[in-house]
Amino acid sequence: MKLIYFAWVRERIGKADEEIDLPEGVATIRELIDFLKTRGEEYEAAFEFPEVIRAAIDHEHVEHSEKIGAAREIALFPPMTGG
Amino acid sequence: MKLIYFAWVRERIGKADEEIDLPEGVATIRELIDFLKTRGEEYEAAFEFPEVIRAAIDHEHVEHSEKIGAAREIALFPPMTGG
Amino acid sequence: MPAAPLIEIRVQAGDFDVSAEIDALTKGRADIGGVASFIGLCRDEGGALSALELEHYPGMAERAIRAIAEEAVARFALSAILAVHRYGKIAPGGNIVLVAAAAGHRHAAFEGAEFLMDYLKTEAPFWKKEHMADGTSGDWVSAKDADDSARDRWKGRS
Amino acid sequence: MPAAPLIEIRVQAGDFDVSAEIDALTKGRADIGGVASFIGLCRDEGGALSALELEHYPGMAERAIRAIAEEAVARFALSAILAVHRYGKIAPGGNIVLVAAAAGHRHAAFEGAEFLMDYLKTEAPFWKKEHMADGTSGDWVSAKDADDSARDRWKGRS
Repeated sequence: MKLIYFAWVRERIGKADEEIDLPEGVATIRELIDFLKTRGEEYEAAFEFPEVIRAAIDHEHVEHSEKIGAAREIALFPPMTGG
Repeated sequence: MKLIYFAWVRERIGKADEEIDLPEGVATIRELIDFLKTRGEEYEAAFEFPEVIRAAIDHEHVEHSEKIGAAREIALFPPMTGG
Repeated sequence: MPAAPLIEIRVQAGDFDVSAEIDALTKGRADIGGVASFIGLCRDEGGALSALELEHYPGMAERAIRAIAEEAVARFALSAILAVHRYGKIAPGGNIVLVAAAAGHRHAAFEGAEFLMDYLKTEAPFWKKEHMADGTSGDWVSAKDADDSARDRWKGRS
Repeated sequence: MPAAPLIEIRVQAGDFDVSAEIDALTKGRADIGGVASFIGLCRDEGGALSALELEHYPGMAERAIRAIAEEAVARFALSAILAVHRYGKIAPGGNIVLVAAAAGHRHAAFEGAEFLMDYLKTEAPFWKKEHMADGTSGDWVSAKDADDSARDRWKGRS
């Protein structure tokens, strides 16, 4: 599965995207973020305040409670500031 | 004093402007309109419903109760429909 | 110190170029976050109209719009405001009026532009006459209660 | 029968021409009475900024804006709607975004454009990073509660 990061989430993790294999028991966005935080301090820094992180599955906004299911691409990013 | 008319007020009266001498006793816009109505059927047609007529003295909107005073130019016209 | 607000009001027969007008509003300034604008166009009313003819009161028309624009600038703390209103015969699809309001933030810009349009429609001395597609002379457009209501919703608001 | 609503959404690095974009919205139609538009510009924040850098999520950005635009068209019965959002480095005074909404009457056009801006700011995947005039790397712009409030005022309204 492809993970893609933007803005300061991307900067803190130090990469724009990566392929990962989801471990057993990671079924939702919330569980995905909790799992990523175990992968090192750059991830801890990016997801220090998980409640502000926004997520999209295959280009659609989703809540943290959303099931990942057969997602192809999951994006994690800060609140948007366009316009 | 110069009177100037617009839109269907102008069309009904049949002229765009005219010079008039105000008779004694015509002190406000309301009295001016009443006076003009005595000047012929074209004026009667233009001012059939005086309450819809808008007025300006020297380019400033005024109420019918406004005193004419030393006005240089009085305009009478229908409600505006620009924009 | 911010520059003094720019107020640009014109009444003209000719058409206007939207990009050029808006560029002139913001030119040389970097404190403007947004420009809201509105273009009023001539509709053909389902094919019934061949043109609208705009009559205006020269002198008063510009003065009345300027007074509304000055109130909008003060009320919404605008950086710049523009109104260009055409007169004469305008074919369906043609431009009638352009207003634009520039401000630090978008909500003030939107409010400024809508305020200016609402007052302009009811307080500026312009009148529209319809010319019909079948060659007959049409009526003068009637003032709409909805336009008075649109203007009056600004009253009593800070 | 009125033409189907035109929905034009673009995400691009290059600048846009406001007149050309709006002309394309109304071209060949005579049922549009007004076009309301908004241009978002890069401010220099009192001289502190040398540029804003806009990051976006390719693919999702256009898709998210299109979804908002489609809702605006349905909600306000718009004839046409346009959004052009830039990405990359933009200098103070430069254009960031253009939205425009065309309708039979002006109030729907204004509401359509403001609705699109309010949702675009909070729902479209763009992020702004500041580059400082003194050469230092600036911060990512924080999302504003005011922008969430601006979006939320449309909820529950018909």
